[in-house]
Amino acid sequence: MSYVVALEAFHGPLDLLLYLIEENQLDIYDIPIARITDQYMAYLSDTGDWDLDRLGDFLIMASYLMQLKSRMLLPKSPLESRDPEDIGIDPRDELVRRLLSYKRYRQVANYLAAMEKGDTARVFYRQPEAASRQEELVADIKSLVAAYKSLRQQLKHSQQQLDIPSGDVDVNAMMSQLMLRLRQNKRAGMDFRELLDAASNRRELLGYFLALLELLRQHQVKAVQSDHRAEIRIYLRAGNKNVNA
Amino acid sequence: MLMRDEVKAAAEAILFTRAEPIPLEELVEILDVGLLDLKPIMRELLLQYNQEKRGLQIVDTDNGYLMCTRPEYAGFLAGMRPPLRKRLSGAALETLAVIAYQQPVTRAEIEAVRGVKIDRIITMLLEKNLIEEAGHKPVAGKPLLYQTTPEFLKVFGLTSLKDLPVLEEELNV
Amino acid sequence: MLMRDEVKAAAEAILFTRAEPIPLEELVEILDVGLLDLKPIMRELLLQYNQEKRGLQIVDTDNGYLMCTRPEYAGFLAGMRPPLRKRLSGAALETLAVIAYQQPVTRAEIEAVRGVKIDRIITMLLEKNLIEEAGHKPVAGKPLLYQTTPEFLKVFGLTSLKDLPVLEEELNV
Repeated sequence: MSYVVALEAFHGPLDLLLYLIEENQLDIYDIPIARITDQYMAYLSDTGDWDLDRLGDFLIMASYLMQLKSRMLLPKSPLESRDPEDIGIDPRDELVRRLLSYKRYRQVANYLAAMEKGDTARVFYRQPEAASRQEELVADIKSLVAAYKSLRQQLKHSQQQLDIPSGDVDVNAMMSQLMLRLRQNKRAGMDFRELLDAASNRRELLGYFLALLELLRQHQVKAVQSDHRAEIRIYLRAGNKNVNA
Repeated sequence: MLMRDEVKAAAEAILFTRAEPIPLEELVEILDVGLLDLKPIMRELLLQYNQEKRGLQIVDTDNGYLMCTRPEYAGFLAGMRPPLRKRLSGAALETLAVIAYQQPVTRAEIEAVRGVKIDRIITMLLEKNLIEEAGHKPVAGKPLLYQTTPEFLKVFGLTSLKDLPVLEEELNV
Repeated sequence: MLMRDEVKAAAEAILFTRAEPIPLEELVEILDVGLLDLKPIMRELLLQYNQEKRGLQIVDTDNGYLMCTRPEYAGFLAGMRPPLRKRLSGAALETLAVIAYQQPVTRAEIEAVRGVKIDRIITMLLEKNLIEEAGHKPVAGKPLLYQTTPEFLKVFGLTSLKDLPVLEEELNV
Protein backbone atom coordinates (compact mmCIF):
# COMPACT_ATOMS: atom_id res chain seq x y z
CA MET A 1 0.00 0.00 0.00
CA SER A 2 1.31 3.43 -0.91
CA TYR A 3 0.31 5.12 2.32
CA VAL A 4 -1.42 4.22 5.50
CA VAL A 5 -4.21 6.11 7.21
CA ALA A 6 -4.43 5.57 10.95
CA LEU A 7 -7.22 3.29 12.07
CA GLU A 8 -8.49 6.05 14.38
CA ALA A 9 -9.55 7.99 11.33
CA PHE A 10 -12.26 5.45 10.56
CA HIS A 11 -15.67 5.54 12.16
CA GLY A 12 -15.82 1.76 12.16
CA PRO A 13 -14.94 -1.39 10.22
CA LEU A 14 -17.41 -0.61 7.42
CA ASP A 15 -15.85 2.82 7.01
CA LEU A 16 -12.44 1.20 6.66
CA LEU A 17 -13.74 -1.38 4.20
CA LEU A 18 -15.35 1.30 2.04
CA TYR A 19 -12.10 3.23 2.12
CA LEU A 20 -10.15 0.18 0.92
CA ILE A 21 -12.70 -0.49 -1.84
CA GLU A 22 -12.58 3.12 -3.03
CA GLU A 23 -8.80 3.31 -2.78
CA ASN A 24 -8.42 0.22 -4.94
CA GLN A 25 -11.26 1.27 -7.23
CA LEU A 26 -13.02 -2.01 -6.69
CA ASP A 27 -16.56 -2.87 -7.72
CA ILE A 28 -18.60 -3.01 -4.56
CA TYR A 29 -20.78 -5.74 -6.13
CA ASP A 30 -17.76 -7.90 -6.91
CA ILE A 31 -15.32 -7.52 -4.06
CA PRO A 32 -12.19 -9.67 -4.19
CA ILE A 33 -12.63 -10.94 -0.67
CA ALA A 34 -9.18 -12.49 -0.27
CA ARG A 35 -7.41 -9.27 -1.25
CA ILE A 36 -9.58 -6.98 0.80
CA THR A 37 -9.28 -9.26 3.82
CA ASP A 38 -5.49 -9.16 3.63
CA GLN A 39 -5.46 -5.37 3.39
CA TYR A 40 -7.92 -5.10 6.24
CA MET A 41 -5.76 -7.35 8.41
CA ALA A 42 -2.70 -5.28 7.52
CA TYR A 43 -4.44 -2.18 8.86
CA LEU A 44 -5.31 -3.92 12.09
CA SER A 45 -1.80 -5.24 12.66
CA ASP A 46 -0.35 -1.77 12.00
CA THR A 47 -2.43 -0.40 14.79
CA GLY A 48 -0.64 0.39 17.99
CA ASP A 49 -2.32 0.41 21.35
CA TRP A 50 -5.69 2.12 21.35
CA ASP A 51 -9.20 1.85 22.65
CA LEU A 52 -9.93 -1.86 23.05
CA ASP A 53 -13.67 -1.12 22.85
CA ARG A 54 -13.26 0.21 19.35
CA LEU A 55 -10.72 -2.38 18.30
CA GLY A 56 -13.27 -5.06 19.22
CA ASP A 57 -15.64 -3.82 16.51
CA PHE A 58 -12.84 -4.06 13.95
CA LEU A 59 -11.91 -7.56 15.12
CA ILE A 60 -15.47 -8.82 14.73
CA MET A 61 -15.40 -7.65 11.12
CA ALA A 62 -11.98 -9.30 10.68
CA SER A 63 -13.32 -12.70 11.74
CA TYR A 64 -16.34 -12.21 9.49
CA LEU A 65 -14.05 -11.45 6.53
CA MET A 66 -11.89 -14.52 7.26
CA GLN A 67 -14.97 -16.69 7.35
CA LEU A 68 -16.18 -15.18 4.08
CA LYS A 69 -12.79 -15.77 2.52
CA SER A 70 -12.87 -19.45 3.44
CA ARG A 71 -16.41 -19.81 2.11
CA MET A 72 -15.34 -18.25 -1.18
CA LEU A 73 -12.56 -20.79 -1.46
CA LEU A 74 -14.93 -23.73 -1.10
CA PRO A 75 -15.99 -25.31 -4.38
CA LYS A 76 -19.54 -24.50 -5.44
CA SER A 77 -22.06 -27.19 -4.78
CA PRO A 78 -23.38 -28.84 -7.96
CA LEU A 79 -26.89 -27.86 -6.89
CA GLU A 80 -26.06 -24.22 -7.34
CA SER A 81 -27.21 -23.03 -10.69
CA ARG A 82 -25.28 -20.54 -12.80
CA ASP A 83 -28.48 -18.70 -13.56
CA PRO A 84 -27.90 -14.99 -12.91
CA GLU A 85 -31.33 -14.90 -11.22
CA ASP A 86 -29.73 -16.80 -8.39
CA ILE A 87 -26.96 -14.39 -7.52
CA GLY A 88 -28.72 -14.09 -4.16
CA ILE A 89 -26.70 -17.00 -2.88
CA ASP A 90 -23.33 -15.31 -3.30
CA PRO A 91 -21.81 -15.40 0.21
CA ARG A 92 -20.74 -11.76 -0.30
CA ASP A 93 -24.32 -10.49 -0.61
CA GLU A 94 -24.68 -9.86 3.07
CA LEU A 95 -21.48 -7.78 3.10
CA VAL A 96 -22.48 -5.82 0.00
CA ARG A 97 -25.86 -5.02 1.50
CA ARG A 98 -24.26 -3.80 4.69
CA LEU A 99 -21.66 -1.74 2.87
CA LEU A 100 -24.22 -0.05 0.65
CA SER A 101 -26.54 0.66 3.53
CA TYR A 102 -23.68 2.07 5.57
CA LYS A 103 -22.49 4.16 2.64
CA ARG A 104 -25.90 5.77 2.32
CA TYR A 105 -25.88 6.84 5.94
CA ARG A 106 -22.34 8.10 5.67
CA GLN A 107 -23.51 10.35 2.87
CA VAL A 108 -26.40 11.54 5.02
CA ALA A 109 -23.89 12.27 7.78
CA ASN A 110 -21.94 14.49 5.37
CA TYR A 111 -25.15 16.21 4.38
CA LEU A 112 -26.01 16.82 8.04
CA ALA A 113 -22.53 18.19 8.68
CA ALA A 114 -22.92 20.66 5.81
CA MET A 115 -26.38 21.68 7.05
CA GLU A 116 -25.11 22.24 10.56
CA LYS A 117 -22.28 24.42 9.34
CA GLY A 118 -24.64 26.38 7.12
CA ASP A 119 -22.66 25.53 3.98
CA THR A 120 -25.91 24.56 2.26
CA ALA A 121 -29.11 26.53 2.00
CA ARG A 122 -30.96 25.89 5.21
CA VAL A 123 -33.41 27.64 7.44
CA PHE A 124 -32.55 29.04 10.83
CA TYR A 125 -34.85 28.94 13.78
CA ARG A 126 -34.98 31.76 16.23
CA GLN A 127 -32.55 31.39 19.10
CA PRO A 128 -34.33 30.63 22.33
CA GLU A 129 -34.76 33.70 24.50
CA ALA A 130 -33.23 32.35 27.66
CA ALA A 131 -29.98 30.46 27.90
CA SER A 132 -31.92 27.34 28.70
CA ARG A 133 -35.54 26.69 27.93
CA GLN A 134 -35.94 24.47 30.93
CA GLU A 135 -35.50 27.30 33.36
CA GLU A 136 -36.91 30.54 32.25
CA LEU A 137 -36.56 33.55 34.46
CA VAL A 138 -39.70 35.57 34.91
CA ALA A 139 -39.61 38.99 36.42
CA ASP A 140 -41.36 42.29 36.05
CA ILE A 141 -40.11 45.80 36.25
CA LYS A 142 -42.65 46.81 38.90
CA SER A 143 -41.19 44.48 41.48
CA LEU A 144 -37.71 45.68 40.64
CA VAL A 145 -38.63 49.32 41.16
CA ALA A 146 -40.55 48.48 44.33
CA ALA A 147 -37.51 46.66 45.70
CA TYR A 148 -35.28 49.62 44.97
CA LYS A 149 -37.66 52.15 46.49
CA SER A 150 -38.06 50.23 49.71
CA LEU A 151 -34.31 49.82 49.95
CA ARG A 152 -33.80 53.55 49.62
CA GLN A 153 -36.43 54.17 52.28
CA GLN A 154 -34.75 51.75 54.66
CA LEU A 155 -31.42 53.33 53.95
CA LYS A 156 -32.78 56.77 54.77
CA HIS A 157 -34.07 55.58 58.14
CA SER A 158 -31.06 53.57 59.11
CA GLN A 159 -28.71 56.37 58.16
CA GLN A 160 -30.57 58.75 60.42
CA GLN A 161 -30.25 56.35 63.30
CA LEU A 162 -26.72 55.23 62.72
CA ASP A 163 -24.99 58.45 61.88
CA ILE A 164 -21.40 57.59 62.33
CA PRO A 165 -19.80 59.99 64.82
CA SER A 166 -16.90 61.86 63.48
CA GLY A 167 -14.58 62.09 66.48
CA ASP A 168 -13.25 59.46 68.84
CA VAL A 169 -15.26 58.61 71.89
CA ASP A 170 -13.85 60.32 74.96
CA VAL A 171 -14.02 57.80 77.83
CA ASN A 172 -13.02 60.43 80.40
CA ALA A 173 -15.90 62.64 79.39
CA MET A 174 -18.23 59.68 79.65
CA MET A 175 -17.00 58.90 83.14
CA SER A 176 -17.86 62.45 84.15
CA GLN A 177 -21.27 62.15 82.50
CA LEU A 178 -21.97 58.92 84.35
CA MET A 179 -20.94 60.38 87.68
CA LEU A 180 -23.15 63.35 87.06
CA ARG A 181 -26.17 61.21 86.37
CA LEU A 182 -25.52 58.99 89.38
CA ARG A 183 -25.19 62.00 91.64
CA GLN A 184 -28.53 63.32 90.41
CA ASN A 185 -30.27 60.23 91.83
CA LYS A 186 -27.76 58.90 94.30
CA ARG A 187 -30.11 56.76 96.36
CA ALA A 188 -31.86 54.98 93.56
CA GLY A 189 -28.81 54.54 91.41
CA MET A 190 -29.41 53.50 87.82
CA ASP A 191 -29.94 50.34 85.76
CA PHE A 192 -27.08 49.09 83.67
CA ARG A 193 -29.63 48.99 80.85
CA GLU A 194 -30.31 52.72 81.18
CA LEU A 195 -26.65 53.25 80.65
CA LEU A 196 -26.85 51.37 77.37
CA ASP A 197 -29.89 53.36 76.27
CA ALA A 198 -27.87 56.52 76.58
CA ALA A 199 -25.65 55.40 73.75
CA SER A 200 -26.66 56.42 70.25
CA ASN A 201 -24.27 54.12 68.46
CA ARG A 202 -22.00 51.16 69.03
CA ARG A 203 -18.89 53.23 69.70
CA GLU A 204 -20.65 55.27 72.35
CA LEU A 205 -21.97 52.08 73.85
CA LEU A 206 -18.48 50.75 74.11
CA GLY A 207 -17.33 54.09 75.53
CA TYR A 208 -19.95 54.00 78.29
CA PHE A 209 -19.06 50.44 79.13
CA LEU A 210 -15.37 51.27 79.38
CA ALA A 211 -16.22 54.31 81.50
CA LEU A 212 -18.23 52.13 83.85
CA LEU A 213 -15.43 49.57 84.16
CA GLU A 214 -12.97 52.33 84.91
CA LEU A 215 -15.24 53.83 87.60
CA LEU A 216 -15.66 50.37 89.16
CA ARG A 217 -11.90 49.90 89.19
CA GLN A 218 -11.46 53.26 90.81
CA HIS A 219 -14.09 52.25 93.44
CA GLN A 220 -16.13 55.32 92.61
CA VAL A 221 -19.23 53.24 91.85
CA LYS A 222 -20.51 49.78 92.65
CA ALA A 223 -22.55 47.38 90.63
CA VAL A 224 -25.14 45.21 92.37
CA GLN A 225 -27.12 42.31 91.03
CA SER A 226 -29.60 40.65 93.43
CA ASP A 227 -29.63 37.39 91.49
CA HIS A 228 -28.18 36.31 88.18
CA ARG A 229 -31.25 37.27 86.21
CA ALA A 230 -31.94 40.58 87.84
CA GLU A 231 -30.97 43.94 86.43
CA ILE A 232 -27.54 45.17 87.34
CA ARG A 233 -27.91 48.40 89.29
CA ILE A 234 -25.17 50.91 89.61
CA TYR A 235 -24.76 53.10 92.71
CA LEU A 236 -22.33 55.72 93.80
CA ARG A 237 -19.98 54.31 96.45
CA ALA A 238 -20.46 55.74 99.93
CA GLY A 239 -17.49 57.78 101.00
CA ASN A 240 -16.80 58.87 97.49
CA LYS A 241 -15.04 62.10 98.06
CA ASN A 242 -16.92 63.79 95.32
CA VAL A 243 -20.36 62.77 96.56
CA ASN A 244 -21.21 65.94 98.26
CA ALA A 245 -18.97 68.13 96.38
CA MET B 1 -63.17 39.03 21.34
CA LEU B 2 -60.27 39.99 19.13
CA MET B 3 -60.52 41.73 15.80
CA ARG B 4 -59.35 39.80 12.77
CA ASP B 5 -56.22 41.93 12.44
CA GLU B 6 -55.45 41.46 16.09
CA VAL B 7 -55.70 37.68 15.79
CA LYS B 8 -53.29 37.79 12.90
CA ALA B 9 -50.86 40.02 14.77
CA ALA B 10 -51.09 37.85 17.88
CA ALA B 11 -50.49 34.70 15.82
CA GLU B 12 -47.46 36.38 14.29
CA ALA B 13 -46.14 37.24 17.74
CA ILE B 14 -46.70 33.66 18.92
CA LEU B 15 -44.92 32.13 15.92
CA PHE B 16 -42.04 34.50 16.51
CA THR B 17 -41.68 33.69 20.17
CA ARG B 18 -42.00 29.95 19.77
CA ALA B 19 -38.78 28.60 18.35
CA GLU B 20 -40.54 25.39 17.20
CA PRO B 21 -43.49 24.43 15.03
CA ILE B 22 -46.81 25.18 16.69
CA PRO B 23 -49.91 23.16 15.78
CA LEU B 24 -53.03 24.98 14.58
CA GLU B 25 -54.97 23.48 17.48
CA GLU B 26 -52.63 25.09 19.96
CA LEU B 27 -53.04 28.46 18.26
CA VAL B 28 -56.81 28.03 18.49
CA GLU B 29 -56.48 27.46 22.21
CA ILE B 30 -54.09 30.31 22.93
CA LEU B 31 -55.96 32.84 20.79
CA ASP B 32 -59.37 31.62 21.88
CA VAL B 33 -60.86 31.74 18.38
CA GLY B 34 -62.69 29.11 16.36
CA LEU B 35 -60.69 26.77 14.14
CA LEU B 36 -62.73 27.83 11.14
CA ASP B 37 -62.09 31.49 11.86
CA LEU B 38 -58.39 30.98 12.38
CA LYS B 39 -57.66 28.95 9.26
CA PRO B 40 -58.24 31.73 6.72
CA ILE B 41 -56.39 34.20 8.93
CA MET B 42 -53.38 31.92 9.03
CA ARG B 43 -53.58 31.43 5.29
CA GLU B 44 -53.47 35.20 4.90
CA LEU B 45 -50.50 35.52 7.26
CA LEU B 46 -48.62 32.79 5.40
CA LEU B 47 -49.32 34.43 2.06
CA GLN B 48 -48.14 37.75 3.39
CA TYR B 49 -44.88 36.20 4.55
CA ASN B 50 -44.29 33.95 1.63
CA GLN B 51 -45.24 36.14 -1.30
CA GLU B 52 -43.02 39.07 -0.53
CA LYS B 53 -39.31 39.07 -0.98
CA ARG B 54 -38.22 38.94 2.61
CA GLY B 55 -35.84 37.21 5.00
CA LEU B 56 -38.44 35.23 6.88
CA GLN B 57 -40.99 32.61 5.97
CA ILE B 58 -43.73 30.70 7.69
CA VAL B 59 -43.76 27.00 6.85
CA ASP B 60 -46.80 24.78 7.32
CA THR B 61 -45.09 21.62 8.58
CA ASP B 62 -46.51 18.32 9.80
CA ASN B 63 -46.02 19.51 13.34
CA GLY B 64 -47.54 22.93 12.84
CA TYR B 65 -46.60 26.39 11.68
CA LEU B 66 -42.97 27.37 11.90
CA MET B 67 -41.50 30.82 11.45
CA CYS B 68 -37.92 30.59 10.22
CA THR B 69 -35.45 32.28 7.92
CA ARG B 70 -35.40 31.73 4.18
CA PRO B 71 -32.74 29.28 3.00
CA GLU B 72 -31.20 31.94 0.72
CA TYR B 73 -29.73 33.78 3.68
CA ALA B 74 -28.07 30.82 5.39
CA GLY B 75 -24.63 32.19 4.56
CA PHE B 76 -25.08 35.31 6.69
CA LEU B 77 -26.56 33.43 9.60
CA ALA B 78 -24.18 30.48 9.82
CA GLY B 79 -21.37 32.64 11.15
CA MET B 80 -23.30 34.30 13.96
CA ARG B 81 -24.61 31.26 15.76
CA PRO B 82 -23.59 30.72 19.37
CA PRO B 83 -20.01 29.47 19.41
CA LEU B 84 -20.81 27.26 22.41
CA ARG B 85 -22.02 24.43 20.25
CA LYS B 86 -19.32 21.88 19.65
CA ARG B 87 -19.24 20.31 16.24
CA LEU B 88 -20.57 16.76 16.19
CA SER B 89 -18.09 14.01 15.34
CA GLY B 90 -18.46 11.99 12.14
CA ALA B 91 -19.44 8.96 14.20
CA ALA B 92 -22.16 10.97 15.98
CA LEU B 93 -23.47 12.31 12.67
CA GLU B 94 -23.61 8.78 11.21
CA THR B 95 -25.56 7.59 14.24
CA LEU B 96 -27.95 10.54 13.91
CA ALA B 97 -28.37 9.78 10.22
CA VAL B 98 -29.48 6.22 10.96
CA ILE B 99 -31.87 7.38 13.67
CA ALA B 100 -33.30 10.13 11.46
CA TYR B 101 -34.18 7.73 8.63
CA GLN B 102 -35.18 4.64 10.57
CA GLN B 103 -36.86 6.14 13.61
CA PRO B 104 -38.02 4.82 15.95
CA VAL B 105 -35.01 2.54 16.07
CA THR B 106 -33.21 0.45 18.69
CA ARG B 107 -29.56 0.70 19.62
CA ALA B 108 -28.88 -2.79 18.22
CA GLU B 109 -30.40 -1.81 14.88
CA ILE B 110 -28.15 1.23 14.66
CA GLU B 111 -25.13 -0.82 15.66
CA ALA B 112 -25.95 -3.32 12.92
CA VAL B 113 -25.87 -0.53 10.32
CA ARG B 114 -22.74 1.17 11.59
CA GLY B 115 -20.88 -1.98 12.63
CA VAL B 116 -19.74 -0.47 15.92
CA LYS B 117 -20.90 -0.19 19.53
CA ILE B 118 -22.56 3.17 20.14
CA ASP B 119 -23.33 3.33 23.88
CA ARG B 120 -21.35 6.51 24.47
CA ILE B 121 -22.65 8.26 21.37
CA ILE B 122 -26.27 7.53 22.31
CA THR B 123 -25.67 9.01 25.76
CA MET B 124 -24.08 12.11 24.23
CA LEU B 125 -26.91 12.58 21.73
CA LEU B 126 -29.47 12.23 24.52
CA GLU B 127 -27.59 14.81 26.59
CA LYS B 128 -27.52 17.24 23.69
CA ASN B 129 -31.25 16.69 23.29
CA LEU B 130 -30.84 15.68 19.65
CA ILE B 131 -32.54 12.33 20.23
CA GLU B 132 -35.01 11.03 22.79
CA GLU B 133 -36.42 7.73 23.93
CA ALA B 134 -39.57 6.62 22.15
CA GLY B 135 -40.88 3.71 24.16
CA HIS B 136 -39.89 0.06 23.93
CA LYS B 137 -39.89 -2.19 20.89
CA PRO B 138 -42.37 -5.04 21.48
CA VAL B 139 -39.82 -7.80 20.92
CA ALA B 140 -37.82 -10.03 23.25
CA GLY B 141 -35.89 -7.94 25.77
CA LYS B 142 -38.11 -4.91 25.06
CA PRO B 143 -35.23 -2.75 23.84
CA LEU B 144 -35.56 1.04 24.01
CA LEU B 145 -36.44 2.88 20.83
CA TYR B 146 -34.90 6.22 19.88
CA GLN B 147 -36.13 9.07 17.71
CA THR B 148 -34.95 12.55 16.79
CA THR B 149 -36.18 15.64 18.67
CA PRO B 150 -37.39 19.08 17.54
CA GLU B 151 -33.94 20.29 18.61
CA PHE B 152 -32.49 18.00 15.93
CA LEU B 153 -34.52 19.80 13.25
CA LYS B 154 -33.42 23.16 14.63
CA VAL B 155 -29.72 22.34 14.71
CA PHE B 156 -29.71 21.03 11.16
CA GLY B 157 -31.98 23.71 9.74
CA LEU B 158 -34.84 21.40 8.75
CA THR B 159 -38.46 22.47 9.03
CA SER B 160 -39.61 18.85 9.30
CA LEU B 161 -38.27 15.33 8.81
CA LYS B 162 -39.62 15.49 5.26
CA ASP B 163 -36.84 17.96 4.46
CA LEU B 164 -34.31 15.14 4.78
CA PRO B 165 -33.01 14.20 1.34
CA VAL B 166 -34.40 11.06 -0.21
CA LEU B 167 -31.73 8.37 -0.06
CA GLU B 168 -30.11 7.83 -3.45
CA GLU B 169 -31.40 4.34 -4.05
CA GLU B 170 -33.60 1.98 -2.22
CA LEU B 171 -31.41 -1.06 -2.12
CA ASN B 172 -32.62 -4.41 -3.38
CA VAL B 173 -29.63 -6.64 -3.19
CA MET C 1 -22.80 42.40 -4.07
CA LEU C 2 -26.30 42.10 -2.75
CA MET C 3 -29.31 43.93 -4.12
CA ARG C 4 -30.96 46.41 -1.83
CA ASP C 5 -33.92 44.10 -1.26
CA GLU C 6 -31.64 41.24 -0.46
CA VAL C 7 -29.77 43.28 2.12
CA LYS C 8 -33.06 44.15 3.75
CA ALA C 9 -34.22 40.54 3.72
CA ALA C 10 -30.89 39.32 5.10
CA ALA C 11 -31.01 41.95 7.85
CA GLU C 12 -34.51 40.81 8.71
CA ALA C 13 -33.33 37.20 8.91
CA ILE C 14 -30.43 38.21 11.15
CA LEU C 15 -32.64 40.22 13.51
CA PHE C 16 -35.06 37.31 13.70
CA THR C 17 -32.44 34.75 14.51
CA ARG C 18 -30.66 36.83 17.08
CA ALA C 19 -32.59 37.10 20.33
CA GLU C 20 -30.52 40.12 21.41
CA PRO C 21 -29.98 43.64 20.12
CA ILE C 22 -27.51 43.72 17.28
CA PRO C 23 -25.45 46.88 16.67
CA LEU C 24 -25.54 48.53 13.26
CA GLU C 25 -21.77 48.03 13.00
CA GLU C 26 -22.18 44.29 13.38
CA LEU C 27 -24.81 44.23 10.65
CA VAL C 28 -22.44 46.15 8.40
CA GLU C 29 -19.83 43.50 9.00
CA ILE C 30 -22.08 40.48 8.52
CA LEU C 31 -23.79 41.86 5.43
CA ASP C 32 -20.61 43.35 3.99
CA VAL C 33 -22.26 46.61 2.96
CA GLY C 34 -21.32 50.20 3.66
CA LEU C 35 -22.68 51.87 6.77
CA LEU C 36 -24.14 54.67 4.67
CA ASP C 37 -25.88 52.17 2.41
CA LEU C 38 -27.24 50.15 5.29
CA LYS C 39 -28.68 53.00 7.33
CA PRO C 40 -31.52 53.92 4.95
CA ILE C 41 -32.28 50.25 4.36
CA MET C 42 -32.64 49.68 8.08
CA ARG C 43 -34.82 52.77 8.35
CA GLU C 44 -37.06 51.31 5.68
CA LEU C 45 -37.22 47.92 7.41
CA LEU C 46 -38.08 49.56 10.73
CA LEU C 47 -40.79 51.65 9.11
CA GLN C 48 -42.22 48.59 7.45
CA TYR C 49 -42.37 46.76 10.76
CA ASN C 50 -43.54 49.61 12.87
CA GLN C 51 -46.12 51.26 10.67
CA GLU C 52 -48.28 48.26 10.02
CA LYS C 53 -50.57 46.70 12.53
CA ARG C 54 -48.65 43.57 13.27
CA GLY C 55 -47.41 41.37 16.08
CA LEU C 56 -43.74 42.18 15.77
CA GLN C 57 -41.68 45.32 15.96
CA ILE C 58 -38.08 46.32 15.49
CA VAL C 59 -36.76 48.61 18.19
CA ASP C 60 -33.69 50.78 17.77
CA THR C 61 -32.17 50.38 21.24
CA ASP C 62 -28.95 51.75 22.71
CA ASN C 63 -27.33 48.40 22.05
CA GLY C 64 -28.60 47.96 18.54
CA TYR C 65 -31.65 46.75 16.66
CA LEU C 66 -33.92 44.28 18.41
CA MET C 67 -36.79 42.40 16.83
CA CYS C 68 -39.42 41.61 19.44
CA THR C 69 -43.15 41.19 19.92
CA ARG C 70 -45.44 44.15 20.50
CA PRO C 71 -46.43 44.62 24.12
CA GLU C 72 -50.13 44.38 23.19
CA TYR C 73 -49.78 40.66 22.65
CA ALA C 74 -47.91 39.86 25.84
CA GLY C 75 -51.04 38.23 27.24
CA PHE C 76 -51.07 35.48 24.62
CA LEU C 77 -47.38 34.88 24.90
CA ALA C 78 -47.25 34.61 28.67
CA GLY C 79 -49.62 31.64 28.48
CA MET C 80 -47.41 29.61 26.17
CA ARG C 81 -44.12 29.98 27.97
CA PRO C 82 -42.41 26.77 29.01
CA PRO C 83 -43.71 25.55 32.35
CA LEU C 84 -40.54 25.76 34.43
CA ARG C 85 -40.48 29.44 35.26
CA LYS C 86 -38.26 30.68 37.98
CA ARG C 87 -38.76 33.85 39.94
CA LEU C 88 -35.94 35.83 41.44
CA SER C 89 -35.79 35.89 45.22
CA GLY C 90 -36.51 39.15 47.00
CA ALA C 91 -32.85 39.47 47.94
CA ALA C 92 -31.76 38.92 44.33
CA LEU C 93 -34.32 41.44 43.11
CA GLU C 94 -33.09 44.06 45.59
CA THR C 95 -29.49 43.52 44.54
CA LEU C 96 -30.44 43.72 40.89
CA ALA C 97 -32.41 46.90 41.57
CA VAL C 98 -29.38 48.59 43.11
CA ILE C 99 -27.21 47.55 40.18
CA ALA C 100 -29.80 48.65 37.62
CA TYR C 101 -30.14 52.15 39.08
CA GLN C 102 -26.59 52.77 40.26
CA GLN C 103 -24.53 50.98 37.62
CA PRO C 104 -21.65 50.57 37.32
CA VAL C 105 -21.43 49.78 41.01
CA THR C 106 -19.10 47.82 43.28
CA ARG C 107 -20.04 44.96 45.56
CA ALA C 108 -19.26 47.08 48.63
CA GLU C 109 -21.54 49.85 47.40
CA ILE C 110 -24.40 47.40 46.95
CA GLU C 111 -23.73 45.89 50.37
CA ALA C 112 -23.83 49.37 51.89
CA VAL C 113 -27.33 49.89 50.50
CA ARG C 114 -28.66 46.44 51.30
CA GLY C 115 -26.85 46.06 54.63
CA VAL C 116 -25.93 42.43 53.99
CA LYS C 117 -23.19 40.41 52.34
CA ILE C 118 -24.12 39.54 48.77
CA ASP C 119 -21.32 37.30 47.49
CA ARG C 120 -23.59 34.40 46.63
CA ILE C 121 -26.24 36.59 45.04
CA ILE C 122 -23.64 38.27 42.83
CA THR C 123 -22.40 34.87 41.73
CA MET C 124 -25.94 33.73 40.96
CA LEU C 125 -26.75 36.88 39.00
CA LEU C 126 -23.53 36.48 37.01
CA GLU C 127 -24.42 32.86 36.30
CA LYS C 128 -27.89 33.81 35.14
CA ASN C 129 -26.23 36.41 32.93
CA LEU C 130 -28.32 39.22 34.40
CA ILE C 131 -25.24 41.20 35.40
CA GLU C 132 -21.67 41.32 34.19
CA GLU C 133 -18.35 42.74 35.27
CA ALA C 134 -17.66 46.25 34.06
CA GLY C 135 -14.01 46.86 34.84
CA HIS C 136 -12.46 48.11 38.05
CA LYS C 137 -13.27 51.22 40.03
CA PRO C 138 -10.20 53.47 40.14
CA VAL C 139 -10.04 53.65 43.94
CA ALA C 140 -7.96 51.86 46.55
CA GLY C 141 -8.19 48.10 46.10
CA LYS C 142 -9.51 48.50 42.54
CA PRO C 143 -12.83 46.77 43.32
CA LEU C 144 -14.78 45.18 40.45
CA LEU C 145 -17.70 47.10 39.03
CA TYR C 146 -20.96 45.44 37.98
CA GLN C 147 -23.58 46.41 35.45
CA THR C 148 -26.72 44.86 34.00
CA THR C 149 -26.65 42.84 30.75
CA PRO C 150 -28.85 42.73 27.64
CA GLU C 151 -30.32 39.57 29.19
CA PHE C 152 -31.48 41.71 32.11
CA LEU C 153 -33.39 43.95 29.70
CA LYS C 154 -34.93 40.89 28.09
CA VAL C 155 -36.05 39.29 31.33
CA PHE C 156 -37.63 42.51 32.53
CA GLY C 157 -39.13 43.33 29.15
CA LEU C 158 -37.18 46.55 28.63
CA THR C 159 -35.82 47.67 25.30
CA SER C 160 -33.11 49.79 26.93
CA LEU C 161 -32.04 51.05 30.35
CA LYS C 162 -33.85 54.27 29.54
CA ASP C 163 -37.08 52.33 29.97
CA LEU C 164 -36.37 51.97 33.69
CA PRO C 165 -38.96 54.11 35.43
CA VAL C 166 -37.62 57.37 36.81
CA LEU C 167 -37.98 57.23 40.57
CA GLU C 168 -40.48 59.68 42.00
CA GLU C 169 -37.92 61.29 44.21
CA GLU C 170 -34.23 61.05 43.86
CA LEU C 171 -33.42 60.68 47.50
CA ASN C 172 -30.67 62.83 48.84
CA VAL C 173 -29.57 60.92 51.84
